[in-house]
Amino acid sequence: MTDFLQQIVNGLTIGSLYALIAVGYTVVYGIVQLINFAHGEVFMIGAFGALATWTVLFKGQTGLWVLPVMVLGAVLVSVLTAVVMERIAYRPLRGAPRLAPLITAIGISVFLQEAVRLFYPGAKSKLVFPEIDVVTGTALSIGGLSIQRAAVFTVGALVLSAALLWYFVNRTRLGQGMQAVSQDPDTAQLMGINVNRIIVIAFAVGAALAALAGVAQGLLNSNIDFRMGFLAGLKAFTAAVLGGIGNIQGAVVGGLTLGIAESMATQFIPGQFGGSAWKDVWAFVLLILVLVFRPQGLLGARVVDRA
Amino acid sequence: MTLTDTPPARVPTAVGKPILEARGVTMRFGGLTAVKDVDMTVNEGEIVGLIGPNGAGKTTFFNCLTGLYKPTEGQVTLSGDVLPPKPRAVVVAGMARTFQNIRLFANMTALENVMVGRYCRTSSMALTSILRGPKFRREEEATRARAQELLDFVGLGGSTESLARNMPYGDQRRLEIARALATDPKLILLDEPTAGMNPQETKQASDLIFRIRDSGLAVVVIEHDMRFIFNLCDRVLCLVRGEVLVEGTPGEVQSDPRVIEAYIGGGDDDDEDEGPATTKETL
Amino acid sequence: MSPMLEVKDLVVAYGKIKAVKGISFSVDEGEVVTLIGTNGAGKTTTLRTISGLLRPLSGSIRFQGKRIDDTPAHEIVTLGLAHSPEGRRIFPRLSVEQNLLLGAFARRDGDVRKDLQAAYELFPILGERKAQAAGTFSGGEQQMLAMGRAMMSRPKLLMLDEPSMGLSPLMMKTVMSTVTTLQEQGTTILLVEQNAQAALKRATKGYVLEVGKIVLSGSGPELLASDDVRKAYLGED
Amino acid sequence: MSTSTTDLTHGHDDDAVKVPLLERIPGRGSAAAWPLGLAGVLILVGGTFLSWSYTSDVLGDLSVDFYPNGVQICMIALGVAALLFLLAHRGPLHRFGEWLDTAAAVRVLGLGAVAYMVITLGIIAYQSGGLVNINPGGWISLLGALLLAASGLMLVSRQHRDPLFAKTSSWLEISTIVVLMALVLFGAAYALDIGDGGSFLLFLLFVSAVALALTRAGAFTWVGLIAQKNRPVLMLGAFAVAFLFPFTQGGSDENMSIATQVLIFAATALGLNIVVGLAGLLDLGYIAFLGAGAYVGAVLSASAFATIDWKPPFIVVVLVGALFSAMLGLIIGSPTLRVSGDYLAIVTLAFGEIFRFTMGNLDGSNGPDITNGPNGIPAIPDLAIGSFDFGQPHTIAGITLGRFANYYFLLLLIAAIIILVFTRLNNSRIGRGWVAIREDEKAAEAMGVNVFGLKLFAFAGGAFLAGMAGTVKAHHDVSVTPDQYIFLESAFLLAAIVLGGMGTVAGVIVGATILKLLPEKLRFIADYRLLIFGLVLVLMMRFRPEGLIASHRRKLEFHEDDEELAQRIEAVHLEETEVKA
Amino acid sequence: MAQRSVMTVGASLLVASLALAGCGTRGENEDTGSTTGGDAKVAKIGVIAPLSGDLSALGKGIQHSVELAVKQANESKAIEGWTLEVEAVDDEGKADVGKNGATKLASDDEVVGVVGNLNSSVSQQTQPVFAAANITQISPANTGPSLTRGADGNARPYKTFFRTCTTDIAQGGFAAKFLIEQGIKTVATIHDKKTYGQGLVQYFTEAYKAAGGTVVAAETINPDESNYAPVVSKVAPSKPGAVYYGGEYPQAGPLSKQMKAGGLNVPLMGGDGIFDPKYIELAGSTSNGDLATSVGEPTENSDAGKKFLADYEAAKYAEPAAAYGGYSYDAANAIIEALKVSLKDADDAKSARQATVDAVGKVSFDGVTGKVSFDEFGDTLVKVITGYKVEGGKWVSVKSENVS
Repeated sequence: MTDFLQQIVNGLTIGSLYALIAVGYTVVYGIVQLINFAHGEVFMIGAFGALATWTVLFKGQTGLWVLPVMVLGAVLVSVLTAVVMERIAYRPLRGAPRLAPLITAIGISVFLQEAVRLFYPGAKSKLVFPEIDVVTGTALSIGGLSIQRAAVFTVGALVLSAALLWYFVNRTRLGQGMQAVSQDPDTAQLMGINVNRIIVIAFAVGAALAALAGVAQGLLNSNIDFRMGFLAGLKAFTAAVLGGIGNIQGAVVGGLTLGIAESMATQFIPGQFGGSAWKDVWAFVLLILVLVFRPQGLLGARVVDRA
Repeated sequence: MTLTDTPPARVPTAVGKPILEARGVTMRFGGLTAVKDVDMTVNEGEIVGLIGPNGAGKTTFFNCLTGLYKPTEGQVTLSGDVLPPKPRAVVVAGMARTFQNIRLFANMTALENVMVGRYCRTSSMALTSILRGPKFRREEEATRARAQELLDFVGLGGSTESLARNMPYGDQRRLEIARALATDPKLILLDEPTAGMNPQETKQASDLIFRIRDSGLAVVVIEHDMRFIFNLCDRVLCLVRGEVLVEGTPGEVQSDPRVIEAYIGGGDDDDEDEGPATTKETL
Repeated sequence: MSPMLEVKDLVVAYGKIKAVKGISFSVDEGEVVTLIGTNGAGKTTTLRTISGLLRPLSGSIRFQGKRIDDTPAHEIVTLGLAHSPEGRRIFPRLSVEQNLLLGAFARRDGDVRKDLQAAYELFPILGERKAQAAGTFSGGEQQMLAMGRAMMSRPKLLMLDEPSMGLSPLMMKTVMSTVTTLQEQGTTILLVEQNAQAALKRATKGYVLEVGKIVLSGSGPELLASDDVRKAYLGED
Repeated sequence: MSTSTTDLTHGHDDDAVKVPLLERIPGRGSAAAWPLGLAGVLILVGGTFLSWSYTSDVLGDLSVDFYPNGVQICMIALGVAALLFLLAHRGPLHRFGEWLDTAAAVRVLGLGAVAYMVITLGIIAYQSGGLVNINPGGWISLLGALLLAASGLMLVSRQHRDPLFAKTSSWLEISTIVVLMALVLFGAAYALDIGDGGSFLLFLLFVSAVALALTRAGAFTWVGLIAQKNRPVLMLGAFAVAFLFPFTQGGSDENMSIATQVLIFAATALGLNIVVGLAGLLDLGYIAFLGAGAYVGAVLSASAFATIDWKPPFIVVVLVGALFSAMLGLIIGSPTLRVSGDYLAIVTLAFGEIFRFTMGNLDGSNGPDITNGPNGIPAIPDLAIGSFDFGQPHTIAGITLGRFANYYFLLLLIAAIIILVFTRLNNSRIGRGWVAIREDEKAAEAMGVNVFGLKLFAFAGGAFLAGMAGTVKAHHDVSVTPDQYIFLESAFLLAAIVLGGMGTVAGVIVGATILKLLPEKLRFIADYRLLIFGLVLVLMMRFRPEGLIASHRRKLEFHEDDEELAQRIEAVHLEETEVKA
Repeated sequence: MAQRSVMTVGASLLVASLALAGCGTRGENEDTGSTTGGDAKVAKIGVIAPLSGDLSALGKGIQHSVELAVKQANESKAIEGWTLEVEAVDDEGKADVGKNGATKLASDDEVVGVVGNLNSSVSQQTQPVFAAANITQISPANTGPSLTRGADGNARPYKTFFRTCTTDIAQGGFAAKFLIEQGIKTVATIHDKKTYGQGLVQYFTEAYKAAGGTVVAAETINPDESNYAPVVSKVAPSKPGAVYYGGEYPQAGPLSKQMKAGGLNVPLMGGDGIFDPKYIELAGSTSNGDLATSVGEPTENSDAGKKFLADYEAAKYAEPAAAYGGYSYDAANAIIEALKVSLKDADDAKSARQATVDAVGKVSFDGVTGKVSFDEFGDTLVKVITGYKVEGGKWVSVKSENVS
């Protein structure tokens, strides 16, 4: 039972990371029907942004007060990357065949990884992420369960962002505009909504959450590297599809589901095909099964096919 | 079946046995009933018109016929066989269609477009295509010849190698018909064949439809242009709010007050209330 | 006085296919002008071009003297030109109130609440169900919402595209009488309708479109009495 | 030059943007332009006979007077090409000039020459420590290049006829093809022989300047047309060139090793092109099918590490590998082909990862022992078909052909099979079905095209061909390990198609060659290779999404709104049909 | 007419210049930079390692160490009448690129021996290329036993392949004994599913069980990830006395940290792949007590080792010698030793290749990492393994032992 609960905790932690990244996929997809393959790289860049902020401003400091500034740095860098990417690479391709933006996304993804590897000092190998008081250090032990402090941060970050996002989307003018654009971009324009601006905002919101995830991963794993975006991005996309792409709640549910499924697969699939060696395989099998049997995802509504 | 260039005839040919029979077709989306209990019969050598104001459920009904939707209730039979709810199977069974908004393969030539129509009546598969045996050559030759014949039939014999997207609007409409004819249908469904055409082109279109009918096919036409449809059809169904309002000869339908009401519209001052207000049509 | 909306030699094309082939018409302040015609005549294309969703190939559009054929759609709304599109196009997963507030998206003033109340007065059914998701509404209710939403931008000119499409006669009456109400309240209206009679009855001016061209124009009653209109719609020879 | 004001009516799609800029050039259309160009050529060529560099170890050796080396000879060739175009513009060759936009060609050549000289001098200055090390010859040639460029900018295109409608005798056409083929062979052999990256880069610049000049002049329109007309000659020529290539290597395996890898890569990319280019399905896990074939080849080989005891003859292995791959294609395809484009891309990506993880896991501890896990299956013996051992060098016509040359011929055969399958399927009922699906899936379905079946066939067929190539790859590579089948490899395959041109054979071969050859030759940018790769993908999608050598149809698909292009392509098509008839 | 005359002038100028070109003289290979005089023959030692990409730090260390050895040999005129040169080729850590590089080296007639590769999976493909050309290949880093011993462990597949590092068998065996001696009888193993890591764990497990220990859990991680919490949670309940990790420091460091954060407070032990200062940096302060094995005496302990490090420092290479510097230096010197024999009577480098292979098999000298000599499989005879422990943020050697 402890094993089970422990793996739930682990799953929720990883799942929260996936969920934070998945929101970015889902928000952008919801509005422009574009799979921003390079979103995993935005997440990676967020982590490096946080590290750079720390290195430049606070090297050697471990106080908790440093963390918000690091997060801010991460968010700035990520948002800037995402917005520039949208402006330069994606916007000119609107209306082009689907293949074009997808290949562009792969190109951006490779480019960003390499740019960080080549131009961030020391990024050719893993970099140590700073330890911050309170959120890193010895795990908390609650009833036989060991809970990493950074895990609390991660889950907390997800809860907080989900709440803020909910407020933003449902209670603010821009959020309403965003919903309108995702449901019917043409009509949204007739309401006086600047669709281009909304798209930029969608990219920015996704990037901000990805940056937060980047910081969380840095704290959790105590290191970051330029390749961390690929697998995380792929998993987060899986999570977004699991939950129903285009649906923000879906991204959260999908992320948590995937995280828990993975840690459960590590512990509870018996025999040769279990264990951590196969957990990624099971995660992807899950993706394929969902796409085949419930393409709209767990929370998505079936889109009526207009002939 | 061959299509020949017989001169257009206004007189309906002898009506044969029923080809298409729709019985009690009902289509609901969620709580909304788009099509309610529609019956329609089309006989050999007949041109049937389907009219109705925007949003009357014509397109939904059409989609039920062509296998895009599976009707919630009722069934459609073609020559006695129940149509499977798969567009491709419907074509194979012998019913071809055109589209309201032209859906040609824009970057293919006219000839290639029509050759695609032959797809379901030809059979060379991978190995034959790679090895290029005599069977492949024969079939390819026949496909090409048939496609050319159909282009000639619709009057596009001179534009064989033009890209579909470069053709004038009227030609695109005719090309779409040629492509549909290439599937060797018993019945052809034309979805607003004259939308966006000028009167001269419209005239040419009705001539073409007569010639198709004269070659032995049954034709169903959805249209808004009343002059066109009343000139063309042997029988007209008027669909309003998902139900058949009137069915009869053009003359009967044209003079039916309910049709006038539905089209020119009973103004709000007319207190005449008809039709259940529960049937609604949404997007 | 120059007309409120002036369309001159407008040509609009989808790729090679011209949907609107050089039409000119004008709408004066306080008028109800209607465009009628069959499917594919180019009515909807015209409205979409005026509101900036499509770009014309040539020709000009002036609204209150200012050329707007190059202005982006979201800015045109702020000039006081609202467009209630064909097929209602309400935001189905948003509530009624959210839909209405989106109508006022471009406005910066604080009177939005007041207009919201006005919309609920105009369409009481909306007020009764303001928290309901709009997608669950019936066609007629959706149409009311669409019109209410368009009015939320406080337009000087309201363009209505097929407001009676697919509605029951009862609903149709309600909708059409709303048009009259709006006109009485001082909104200029450009109405596209297939229900020619209902439209022409209210119109101060009407244009009949056929295959992208204006073939007939005149005052509402004139057109209503015209044999040509009857012919156009019922093919009577 | 009375027509100078109306000369730009000839519609290249992007001319419209460039016209105003060009017309603002001072002295445009002046009579001095032409003699200026001639002078430029003379100075340029003259400069090449003088020493360019003080030190002798930069870019080969540029320090000797009256003895141009490779880098300088390219410059001479560039000058001669410019001279020919100038003479065609006005002078003895004007008969050809009537068909060509000679001014544009001179412009491109002039600007190319300037770029060439600037880069060359830059390299000399950089590598030998300062501008002082540039000898007068270099400056003279640069001056010549500048004059030539100025002349090109000042020259105004004359009204010329569309080369599309040039009627030429067949001996001219065939000899053009032969000469072109010979140039390709010679150029490839020469390029591969260039040792240092700088010279290679300059050679590339030279080739692209000439190619661009010919394109601009409109000569390639004509070449394309005669290629259509003399298709058999062209195919024969291409294969002759490919076949002769090993004989130019003087028995050395150095370049043959690269060449075989280019072939494996190109063959696989051609298989993928059936899926992506013809059927329009995006497959991001295609490398897995190559891997499946390779693993079958390895497991059924005589390697001591092979886990299965059945050792059938190689031809059987090829079939088993191909069928196994195709079966995987069916398994992954049949449930997922119903999902829409983007989703399919992700599913295939996931499948590729599943394949890699699985191959790494089937090692006896995390699954049945089939693949040896991460260690892979090494020590796969060389192929021997009959008495022909692929591991041993053979001597043909006095030229020794090494191990890689042997595999090269085998791979050439496989590539030929794949090309045959590709082109024949493309021009058949099935190919038409694929185009229809790409154009409008719903309409295709409504016209009776078996959409799902055709997609599945493309998927499985592509996998079949990749599996076939994979079995050879296993023997060629000697070992098979999971880390060769990562996502990036799939991305590279896709990039080969995207760069080269979707839906064409030549395009994919060009793309594959670029992607495999450039990194080998430009090792000094090795660390920046992926960075550049990413950037190129983005730029290509932005500016030329249809690729370098695109099929007409693909070009149109990526330029839905370009009516002029559509007209032009129709004209080309009509001319081609007429020529063929 | 004016055009015509310009043409004539141009043509005559062209002809004239071509004529002049014929008279030009281009010197035959002016060896201006050579210090050893014009008549020295050249033999090359190749380096094939990842010089770009994420493994380039290790690859560059290999390259520079070989360069150092060659420079010293040239300075001391180790081989009379011959100049040695280094030809470095990048394999990017990829098999197919490595094969191209190997072919390139093999086609160069002056290359007699090669140091490399870093990755076993690349060596698998370069071995046959060098074997076919009779070029000696000495790997400073390939620890997979099958490279020298074949599938069955007793048949040498390629006579030209040697290595200066020991195999996984030796390290795994030493580690097993080491842990038992410390009184740790239960262990969990984790590896990264790569050739090196899996091999290490496999041979460790065999030796550990033979020595009476119990492996209570065997897990793997995905090296592309950096969150190992699920694995740690799965391993923790089995209460192992230590975790034996097969893999490299980029994963091992975070794993150690996450283990301890996750309540699994036991030492992590690994092979030479984790014996790197960066490991301690990544594992943080909780890494005290973690263990590693590495091959040879601690470099800084032996005089040769100290000298090597000092020389390397003095040569001011851009990158540090890194983990495999010492082995590479020894490998290069092994080739140089062999060349002393094989080049003595050779006319050109190519003809000395076979003799070099034979001679390498017989070399014996004191190198940086201990005595350098090879057994009949091409494995190094000296199998000194040293155990290290993290103490106060540093690797400290605990004991060395010859395990052969």
